[in-house]
Amino acid sequence: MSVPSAWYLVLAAVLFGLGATGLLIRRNVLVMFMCIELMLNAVNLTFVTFSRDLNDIGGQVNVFFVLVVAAAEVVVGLAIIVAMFRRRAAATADDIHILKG
Amino acid sequence: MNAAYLIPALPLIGAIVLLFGGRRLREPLSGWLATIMAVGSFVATVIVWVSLLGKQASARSIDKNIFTWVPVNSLHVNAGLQLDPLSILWCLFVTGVGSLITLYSIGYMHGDPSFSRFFFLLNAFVFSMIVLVLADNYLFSFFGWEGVGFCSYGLIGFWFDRDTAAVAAKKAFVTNRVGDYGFMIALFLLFQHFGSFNYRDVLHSHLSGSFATGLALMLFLGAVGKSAQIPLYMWLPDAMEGPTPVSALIHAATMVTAGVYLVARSAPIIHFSSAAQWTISIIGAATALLAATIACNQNDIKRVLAYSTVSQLGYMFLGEGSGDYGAGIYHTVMHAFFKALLFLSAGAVIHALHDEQNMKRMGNLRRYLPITFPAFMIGFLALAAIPPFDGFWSKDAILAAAWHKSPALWAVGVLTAFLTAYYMTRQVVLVFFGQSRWFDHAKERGAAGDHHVYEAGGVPHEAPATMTVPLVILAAASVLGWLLDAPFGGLDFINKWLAPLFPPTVAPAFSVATGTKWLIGLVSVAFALAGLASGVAAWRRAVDRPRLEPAVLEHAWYIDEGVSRTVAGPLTRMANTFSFVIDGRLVDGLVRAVSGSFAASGRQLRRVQTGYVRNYALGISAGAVIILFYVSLRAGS
Amino acid sequence: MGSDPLFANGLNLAVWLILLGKVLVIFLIVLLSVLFMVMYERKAVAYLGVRYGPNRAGPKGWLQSLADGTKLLFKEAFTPRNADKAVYKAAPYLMLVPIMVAFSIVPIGGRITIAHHTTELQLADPQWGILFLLMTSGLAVYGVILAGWASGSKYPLLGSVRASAQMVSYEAVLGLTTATVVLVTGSLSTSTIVAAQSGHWSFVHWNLIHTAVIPFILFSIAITAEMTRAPFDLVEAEEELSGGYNLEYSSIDFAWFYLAEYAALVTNSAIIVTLWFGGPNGPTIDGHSVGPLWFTVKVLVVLYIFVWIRATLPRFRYDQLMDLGWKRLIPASLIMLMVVAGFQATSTSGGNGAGHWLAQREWGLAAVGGAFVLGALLWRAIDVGRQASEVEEARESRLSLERES
Amino acid sequence: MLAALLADSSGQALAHASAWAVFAVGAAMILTGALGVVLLRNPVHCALMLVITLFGIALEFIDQSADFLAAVQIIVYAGAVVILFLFVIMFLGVDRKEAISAEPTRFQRPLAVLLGVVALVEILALSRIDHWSAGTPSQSGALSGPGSNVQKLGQAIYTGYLLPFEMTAALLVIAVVAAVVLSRRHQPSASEMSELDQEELLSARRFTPPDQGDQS
Repeated sequence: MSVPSAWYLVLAAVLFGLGATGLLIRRNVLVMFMCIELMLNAVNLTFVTFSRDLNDIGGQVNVFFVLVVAAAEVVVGLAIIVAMFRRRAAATADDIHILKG
Repeated sequence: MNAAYLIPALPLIGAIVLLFGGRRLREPLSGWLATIMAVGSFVATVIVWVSLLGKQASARSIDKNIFTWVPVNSLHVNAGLQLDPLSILWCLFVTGVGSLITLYSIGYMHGDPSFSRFFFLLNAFVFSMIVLVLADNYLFSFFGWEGVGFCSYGLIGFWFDRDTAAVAAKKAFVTNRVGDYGFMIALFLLFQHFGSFNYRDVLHSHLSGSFATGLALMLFLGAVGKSAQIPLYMWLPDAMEGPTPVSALIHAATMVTAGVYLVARSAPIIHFSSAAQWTISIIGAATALLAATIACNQNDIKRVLAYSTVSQLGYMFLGEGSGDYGAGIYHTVMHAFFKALLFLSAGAVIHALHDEQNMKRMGNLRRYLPITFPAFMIGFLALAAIPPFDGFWSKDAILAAAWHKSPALWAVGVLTAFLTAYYMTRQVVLVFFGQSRWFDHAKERGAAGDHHVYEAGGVPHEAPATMTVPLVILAAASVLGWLLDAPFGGLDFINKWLAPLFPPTVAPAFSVATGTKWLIGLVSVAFALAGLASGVAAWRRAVDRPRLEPAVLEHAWYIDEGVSRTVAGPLTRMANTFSFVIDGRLVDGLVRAVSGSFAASGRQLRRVQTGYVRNYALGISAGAVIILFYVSLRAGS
Repeated sequence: MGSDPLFANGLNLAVWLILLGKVLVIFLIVLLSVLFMVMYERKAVAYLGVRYGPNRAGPKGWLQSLADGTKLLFKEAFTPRNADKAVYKAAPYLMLVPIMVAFSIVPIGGRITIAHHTTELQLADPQWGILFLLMTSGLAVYGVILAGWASGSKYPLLGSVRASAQMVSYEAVLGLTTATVVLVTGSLSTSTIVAAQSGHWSFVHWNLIHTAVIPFILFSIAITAEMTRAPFDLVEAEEELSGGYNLEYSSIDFAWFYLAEYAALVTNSAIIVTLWFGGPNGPTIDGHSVGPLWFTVKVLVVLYIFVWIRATLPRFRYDQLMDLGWKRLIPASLIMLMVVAGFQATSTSGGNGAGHWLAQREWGLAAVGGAFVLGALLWRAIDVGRQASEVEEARESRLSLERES
Repeated sequence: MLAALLADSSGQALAHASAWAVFAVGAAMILTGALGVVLLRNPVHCALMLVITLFGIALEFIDQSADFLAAVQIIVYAGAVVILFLFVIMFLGVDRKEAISAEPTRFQRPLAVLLGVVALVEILALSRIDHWSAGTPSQSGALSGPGSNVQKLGQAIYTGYLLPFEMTAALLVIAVVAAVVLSRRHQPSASEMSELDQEELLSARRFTPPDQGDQS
């Protein structure tokens, strides 16, 4: 009837890999954030897939919580970026390397 | 018999109240509180003593357990009291003399800003001493022992803003520590051998000779420290930096007798070892002679008394080492009376002269101090062993025992008796007779201090009643105290009283022929009178007699300096070696090597910390990849 | 997929074809209703302003909008040089699509049978239908924000930020008031919501009554702001703020925005009808259920009210708009959500059970709602009076100052 | 073929095909979007590509009968999170293109790609080893069975997961407060002003016509 869960899992893995790679490659803080969202979504997809596979609502509940946490994270993250911008007009993560040892 | 609990409890309560509420109680009140507590403790002791008197001689030992202090596996150490003739006897004069001195202090410490602290320490001291004496085991006794040490430290350094006082306190403390190590090692030995500290268990077993020797010597080392015997006597003269009542209380009557008590208490151990007995008596005799020679040339009124204390303590150990514990204890009690009297009188003199302690700046005080002078005279006669005052009788008993042990020891004792009479005469003559020298010196010293009193035409004044009343009481005791153990008429109360503790198995009875006794007595009286006469002859007219005051004696045979040089010097060098070579090069080098390696590796690793978030993320994901790899390896197998 | 009997036998090609047909029908309905609506509004506004309105093209001018559309179509499609081409072109569609799609959850009423397949007059009836509404209203922001940004010009950008901020602000109110409906009917599905409002004396069972009117008012305000219609149309307040996010658009691209605006009006009216006015429910005529008729009538009434509001009320200032959204509407809708939830929890089911009359939902909510409205009126009255007196005092003090100097 | 499909009354084949079709479309959207996010240089384009991915995810959710989550996914992610991203991008004016060529650390990019690939391979290998899923079924309520997905999800959240649910509520409030605090400009309160400032302010107020001064 429906697509085997392996396909979803592979898809999610690829998405996760892309997100991780993007996080490491991109310099724009906002885009890095987006890449994190990609990774979160990949995890969400696996949650839903396992939820179906194991016939367990818990997986979907977890996705719900991930959504909430992601929203909170974005709100705070973006506020930090805005606050950062007040000090220096730069959006790349590399511009804030003054914390190095 | 529940009054027994009150003996330590009252001074403890007093100490606690004074510790926390002392500031609020202020001047006279805290002194009176301490006095009341001490007197209450004395009364309780008397009650216990009377009740003990009413019992059979063999039943005069009661145990009171307060609580189990150290309940460890098979070891149970109680905080318990043992009320037996020895401990009650000690308690009697500790609390009795202690009460008098506390009372005296109210007058003496008048106006001191730390008035309450002084009385806190006094009460705490009395409490510690009572614990030391009444404890039913060595460990609890050691607790009191250390408490006494602590209070002594606090009292000697009571005026800690004076350099000399602080140094003296430190010296006393450190010297006492050396002795305490002996005590502690003795404790370890006891625990290892008996598994118990209780007097009941320890004192009634048979010991092999060498173990007994070791144990006894270690205990004696503790006693040497506390009772200022050779080689640990140096702290006692310095301890005169404390207020005079402290000198009287601690360094004459009570604390220094703790060693005497410990040796007497441990008599059943010591009697297994004749080597230990010989050691004790020889050290006692040597200390007595040495201290007496030093005392001959001291100018500080209190230092003379301090050295005489050391000397008299030597007598006590001579008596105990010779096997006549009764004589030693008899002398301890008598000494408590007359030495406290002497110190308190000296305190009154110092008080009258506004803290002048140099005898060469005194003189002719008999006219101004109508109570102190006769009191001091009584103390002097007692110490100089002129019959019929206290000192003669007890010293005679000791000399008899020493004769029995060895005529050489007796000879030392007699020589010491001569010297004692000599230096005490010198002191009395310098202080109370001759010209008034205090006036000139007060002018010499100028406006510093409160010597303007003399310039205004004032004269030395007698102390207040709180100070003179104890003097009178102690003077009476010094005159009549010898009746406690007089060798005739069946008055030998102390001997009988202590008989259950020193059965013939422990202290074999010996008898000196009556004729010999008479001879010994006459010889010692002759020597004492000779000393007295020579003292008068030498010091009646002159104040300074350089030939009689060689520097070597004034500097106490240079022993202090010698010790400093030989012990402290090498020790300092060793410490320096440790500090600069071992610690500085080796230990610090190791530490620096470790820290340097971290710093170096940190300098290298710091490059990893680029500050670029993405670099860190790279590291994190690399870690994740490695972990995943490991997990898949494990899952695959 | 819901209760549509179409899927009773699973999916096959015929079903697919029917679905395709329904999609087309909905599309057409929306497009045609826009054509109608543009004229409806122009004429209504004109009559309200005692004018004639368009009256040339076609009979009584009813083809005017078609003519306008045709004219727009043939204008030059202008693209600014700084524009982000792809996004610039895509933005109008991003605006239009969500609104069109939103209509698919609206139940028009009744069911028809085509080739042995019976189906509801509703394109899709998912269990979470109402969420679809929130979804599409959330997505509509994209069109606005991207149109402004992609134009590569400052004024559209400012306009788009202004508009999107407004839309995002009012979405919360929309969600909260929708939640009261969901609370009362116990379902997210639009068809269930409609079914729950049916019964004898139909309008008593409308959610309008069940939720004590106030959530409806809040919802209407919110959705008006969401559509950036008057009196919240400062997104493209030409008179004051020099155009909106679609300033640089022309020709067909602009037409799509125009289309989207009116499509939104129609769709949202339909949704209001569905949520609050019982959808196609209504008296039967001659024993036949005539859902689509009642539905159309109700939608027309709601549309007229929108036009009426536009013709009557003055435009809000931006800070007033934000104040209203964040400080008034969101707290009010939260309170109403709790009130309704409280009544839902305490009242006996359906409102016709025993117990205290206040515990019956209708009466209780009516009392609460009435008190709420009265309180708001009183508050406003006090406010107005205070402001008036302040102005008076200020003038007096100024006068006295002048007199002194 | 058409006829065959029309004749298939049970519709199994078509349902199967449509499920696959939805999956394929979703997967294509996801991958396109993800690649777009990673590779496109304009942040706004990245955000739009992220939206495409999110829609793809929502499609996959629907394909697996997680209807509610699909809706929430769109509402929360597409409707709020990405809008927020766009907002910030536009507010801050950071929509210029990123200079990808400038890289401060040398091995960052190849290493990143390598790590991504290796991680992907490992995840797949690991999944393969455990035959894609391992675990005990139905810990917190069955997914199948009567009742809608929304109902079951609500049941689970408000019973077994009540505490985490409330904690997320608290988390959201904290996040909102944090965001407000972080992004607020500091405005000196009266107590922080110097007397001169206050004087200035007062005099400024005095000369403002009162009926135009306070209108908010």
